[in-house]
Amino acid sequence: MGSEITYAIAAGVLGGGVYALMAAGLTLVFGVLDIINVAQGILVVLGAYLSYVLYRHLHINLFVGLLITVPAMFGIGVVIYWLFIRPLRGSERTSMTLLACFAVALIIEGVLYREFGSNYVSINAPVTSASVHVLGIYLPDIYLYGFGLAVLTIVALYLMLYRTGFGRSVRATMQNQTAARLIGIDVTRVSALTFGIGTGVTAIGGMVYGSISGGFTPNSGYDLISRLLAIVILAGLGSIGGALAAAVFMTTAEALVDIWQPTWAVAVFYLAMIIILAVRPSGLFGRRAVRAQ
Amino acid sequence: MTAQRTLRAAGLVVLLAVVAVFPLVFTNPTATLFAIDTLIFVIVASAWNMFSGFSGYLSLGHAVFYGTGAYFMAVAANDWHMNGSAAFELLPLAGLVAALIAVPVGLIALRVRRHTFVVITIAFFFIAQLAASNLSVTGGSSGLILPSPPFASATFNNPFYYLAAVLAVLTVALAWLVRRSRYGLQLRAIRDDEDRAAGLGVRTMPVKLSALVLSAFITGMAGALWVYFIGTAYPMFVFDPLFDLAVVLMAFFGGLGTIAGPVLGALVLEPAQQWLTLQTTGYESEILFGALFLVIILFLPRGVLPTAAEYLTKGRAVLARRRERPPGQSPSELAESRGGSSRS
Amino acid sequence: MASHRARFLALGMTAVLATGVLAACGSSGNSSASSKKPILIGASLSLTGDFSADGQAYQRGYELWASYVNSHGGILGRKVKLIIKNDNSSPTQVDTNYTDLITVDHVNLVFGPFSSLLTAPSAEVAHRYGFAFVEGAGGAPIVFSEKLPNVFDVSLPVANELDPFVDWLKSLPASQRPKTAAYPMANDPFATPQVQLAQSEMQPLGIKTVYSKIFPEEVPDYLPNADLVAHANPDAVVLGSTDVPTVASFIHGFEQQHFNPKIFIAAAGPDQGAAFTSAVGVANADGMMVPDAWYPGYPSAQSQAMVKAYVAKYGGTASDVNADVAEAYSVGQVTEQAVEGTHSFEGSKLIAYLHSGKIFTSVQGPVQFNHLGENVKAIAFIFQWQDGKFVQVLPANAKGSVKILYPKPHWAS
Amino acid sequence: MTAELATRGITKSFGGVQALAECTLTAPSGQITGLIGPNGSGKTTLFNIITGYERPDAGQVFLGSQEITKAAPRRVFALGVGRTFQLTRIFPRLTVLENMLVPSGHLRGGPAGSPGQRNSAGGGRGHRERAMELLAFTGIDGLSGALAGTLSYGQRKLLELSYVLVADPAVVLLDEPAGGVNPSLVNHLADRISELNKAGRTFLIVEHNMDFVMGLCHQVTVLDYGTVIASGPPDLIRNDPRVLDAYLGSALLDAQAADEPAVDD
Repeated sequence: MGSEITYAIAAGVLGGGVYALMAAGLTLVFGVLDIINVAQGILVVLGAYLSYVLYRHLHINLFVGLLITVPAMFGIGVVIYWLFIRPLRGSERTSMTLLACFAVALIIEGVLYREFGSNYVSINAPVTSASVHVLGIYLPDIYLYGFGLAVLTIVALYLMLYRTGFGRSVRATMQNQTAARLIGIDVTRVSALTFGIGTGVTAIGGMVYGSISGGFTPNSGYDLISRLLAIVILAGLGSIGGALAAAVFMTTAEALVDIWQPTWAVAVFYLAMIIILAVRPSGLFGRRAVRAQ
Repeated sequence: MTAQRTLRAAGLVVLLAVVAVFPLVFTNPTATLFAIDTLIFVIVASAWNMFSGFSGYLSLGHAVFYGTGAYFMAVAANDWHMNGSAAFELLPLAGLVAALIAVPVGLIALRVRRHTFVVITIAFFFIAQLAASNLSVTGGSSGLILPSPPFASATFNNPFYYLAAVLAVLTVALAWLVRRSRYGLQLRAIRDDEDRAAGLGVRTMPVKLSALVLSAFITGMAGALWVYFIGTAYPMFVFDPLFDLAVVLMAFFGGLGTIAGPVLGALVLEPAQQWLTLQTTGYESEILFGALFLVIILFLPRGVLPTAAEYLTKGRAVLARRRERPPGQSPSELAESRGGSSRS
Repeated sequence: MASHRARFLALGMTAVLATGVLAACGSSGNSSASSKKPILIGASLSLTGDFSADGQAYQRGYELWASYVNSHGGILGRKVKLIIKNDNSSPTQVDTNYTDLITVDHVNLVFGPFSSLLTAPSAEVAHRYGFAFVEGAGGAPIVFSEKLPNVFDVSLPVANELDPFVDWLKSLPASQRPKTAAYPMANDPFATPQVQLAQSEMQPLGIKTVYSKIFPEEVPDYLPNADLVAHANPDAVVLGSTDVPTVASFIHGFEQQHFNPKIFIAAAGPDQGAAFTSAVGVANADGMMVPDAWYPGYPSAQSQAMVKAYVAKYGGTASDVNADVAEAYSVGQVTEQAVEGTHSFEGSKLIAYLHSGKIFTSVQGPVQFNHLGENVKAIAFIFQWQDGKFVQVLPANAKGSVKILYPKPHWAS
Repeated sequence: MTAELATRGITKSFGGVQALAECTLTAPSGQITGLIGPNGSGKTTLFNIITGYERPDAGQVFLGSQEITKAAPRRVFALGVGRTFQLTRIFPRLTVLENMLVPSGHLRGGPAGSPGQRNSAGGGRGHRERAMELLAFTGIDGLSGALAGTLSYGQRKLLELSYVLVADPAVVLLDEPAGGVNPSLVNHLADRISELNKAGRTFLIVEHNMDFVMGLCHQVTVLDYGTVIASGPPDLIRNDPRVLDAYLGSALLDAQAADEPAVDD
């Protein structure tokens, strides 16, 4: 049993890294723009398809391919924001952006169906089968890469947010859009770029997702989105590092329950979130969401 | 004003009459089937709106209540051997079970707001779906088959139709009563500024929770009616995440927080989507659906009815301002008036 | 998950389509100037949504059958015309579609949809209007639990799919049998029953169960589950999978854990031809087994002709032909024989005839229905990947079977 | 009807920033007390603490002899302390009249026997009449059917004042009632406040408009860095060197400094 637990913890921690990577863009967009991007699931799948095309058809290394997919997805993100999110204002903005993102997800899904059909496709690169032997257990390479990329992405986002002028604009926008506008920040531009960056880093998550999943279809985004949302909400408003901790916590809890009762393991994932939020409504690492006035 | 009211009353009577004679005129079962599905969505969209539209708490987990009602119906009809009109007597009970589920859900979820609330309702949804596919009482992933109602095939749909119609009328009437009551006012005040409402003496938690429970009760009944009509209960169909998005979209299309909005949304969108699925065969439909969503969201952001009503009220307000004595100020004010910014 | 996905749209689109449909209606009136009106056959299939991959394969099967029949004089001298409606994998829509087909399009016959989940509600509608309901994809126990008299499933009942595999284990000398087995199962009405049945029959053979758990469907990866199975280190793995990704995930997980079972049989996935080998690699496919009632190399003249027609019409190679196509094709064949046998389209006559115990032929082999409408003559086969080819290995004495590869070779990488 | 509002030693800090330090002040019964101070001196935070929207780290709040330190906003309101917000918090998607019907007009535990106090649980005719009376009093009854969100800034201030009065509070806290409002409306507002005060209500008013404060208030208290630095009649305060220091130091003498940031911390 002891060894099973070791395996579960290893799988949970590494899996958490992969989820955090997929959720990084969602967290950024959520924190800065106050948008629930329900298209995140399909964006991950889109990233996976892009990596699939580059790897299987153009024979470009998965990691090298990111040099193409990340900028491409960045562009897609900026366009999505500019065309469909930017015009939405007013009191129902929360719900409107949610529906707009859903509509965008439908369109992307439809386009993917058109291009790739409804059959499963798989990346199946050698990296998906390899593993390293550490302290008596095998750790799969692809998850290690995923975890590493998650940490790198998070560090990069932190550096961007806290060490650059652009980051200062983003943080100002995050705290108070009106005030940011007053001090001369082009909030729309900052928002579009943030959405673009969020979508761009999702390409990395997509590559890893495409590699660990045995196969995916345009429909696969639906299985991802609720988990990604749960992670982001549990972490708390816009806490990118918190998303990693929240993801690791949830996937580890899930993997541990998996030893005993796999069917209910998924429920643990959501139950943990509900219980924690009932006690701590702002999430594990969130600032207080409600400010006086 | 009275002419308008008479007109409105006349319209209502005509509408009710149309609802009443519909199956007699359109005897084809496909027509009544469309009508039943549509009425079920009228019920659910109105019930959803009664909570989410009024209070501003966007629930994406109403399928929990729909599914709870449906599974209660499936289990009870089988275990208690109730069929035909006797099975219809189970509907209020199904609603009650759904309402009971809504109490703990609400007590937990209503402690948080906005996005967090949305995601918590999604989480509840997945737990419910998982429970349905794992528990033995729900038949697990194999689902349950309900006894087939002993109605003649030519008029098979009619009992379902009339029941759905009655429920729909009652739900809309209830929504109307709630909206014009002080209780409804408090719900809408919560939507605009919950803390301020609390600061003005509104007991926010009981108000929100009771609205959720009421909404769940109706949604549960609708789910029970639907599952009896369909005849089978599978976890993935009964707890369908896109059901929630469908309902939200209907309410939005017609106008969130209004009475007629969700009704209009259901009346237009449910038949349109069913009919369209019949006509299209490819994925182009998905792209078109998404594009049309966006068109609605971008160009009718407040829904069909409020957009129209907004112009009316604005016109009236302008008139009123001109007519009435200005409250001791010149027409030009220092600060501009900007509507609709709700802070949190 | 995606049943309502393609919901809602605005009036503009409705109007555009309405115009198109009206135009179509206007032109369809004068279509059949030939001597007799065509036979209308209606079916609802999931062309979009969760079941769309299978739904589309079914559509091809139905269409292949129809064009075969029409090029051979039709049924009772009348041409066949298919009306296929999309149900978007939704039970509400499937109800609407069959009602619409029967009461508006006035079809003469109906064929089943894809998936047991949709078969149960639609069989009910067909029953309401007295139609015989021949289907190929409603093999889950729940479809028959309602005991509707009009349901006939031409395919193999799913619970028995692993029978030849269990029989083969029985035939092995005790020393050669696997000592231990693991049974990971997806929570699914098709996958779970057959694996559970196999488990209950394998345990008395002295094969110790070291892992038997149901895991949820539709989770993005199965790493923890694969790790746990690998950790239990069984000789045989009987995986209750529903699709390629599940199997591929387990294979990747096993590879990562350097775990090599002697037997690895999966309920579904390895039967998906190129989709499977592309997901796991041709070398890793070696030795993987899967039960099925049909495969493109099935040695019957009818079947070979169908495969040829498929490749001619849709392109690709024989190995691209999905078993769904054969199931759908068989539905057409059995219905055709029943209509020819009764000289009638009347539901009650067809139902009586189908229940009469007569043996029908199909591309999947013989078909005979019991009182529940299950095909008792259906033969289960076990197939295996050997050197990049998908071959029939069990039952060992069946026509076309080659020698089973046992134990399974190690993973390639 | 009237009551004295007092704080004693209120201390509050936000993430290391001291907003209030040992803040002790009194709004004497039946008087209008002005609360002034440079931006960020803690005025709004003090209001939030008095009305229960925030909790103090230390100190007490008294309404008459009753301690209301950690009472929830709803309770504070029910006890007879009404307030408005610096950026008005009306309900934008309700009509003006509907806004008036949101507050419960029922005072529990408040001073008894106040005129105009009536039971309004059902939002019935009586409640509605009283609402219209109050709207007429503040002068926006002509807008009763308009959506509150369409009102001008000044009209919103009047609306907020109106619905606070629904509950007939003994003490009214106004957060910058004149900020961003045009001069003629400011006078109108001052008249109304005066009238209400004459009927016996206690007022505590945060305001930057010095003419408004000096003209209206009986007492003025000055806050700087979260502490009371001066208190007394307007004439005295006007010439207090400490007050001048505080204001000059912050370079914010402009009495019309309307766009103070939303968050006081």
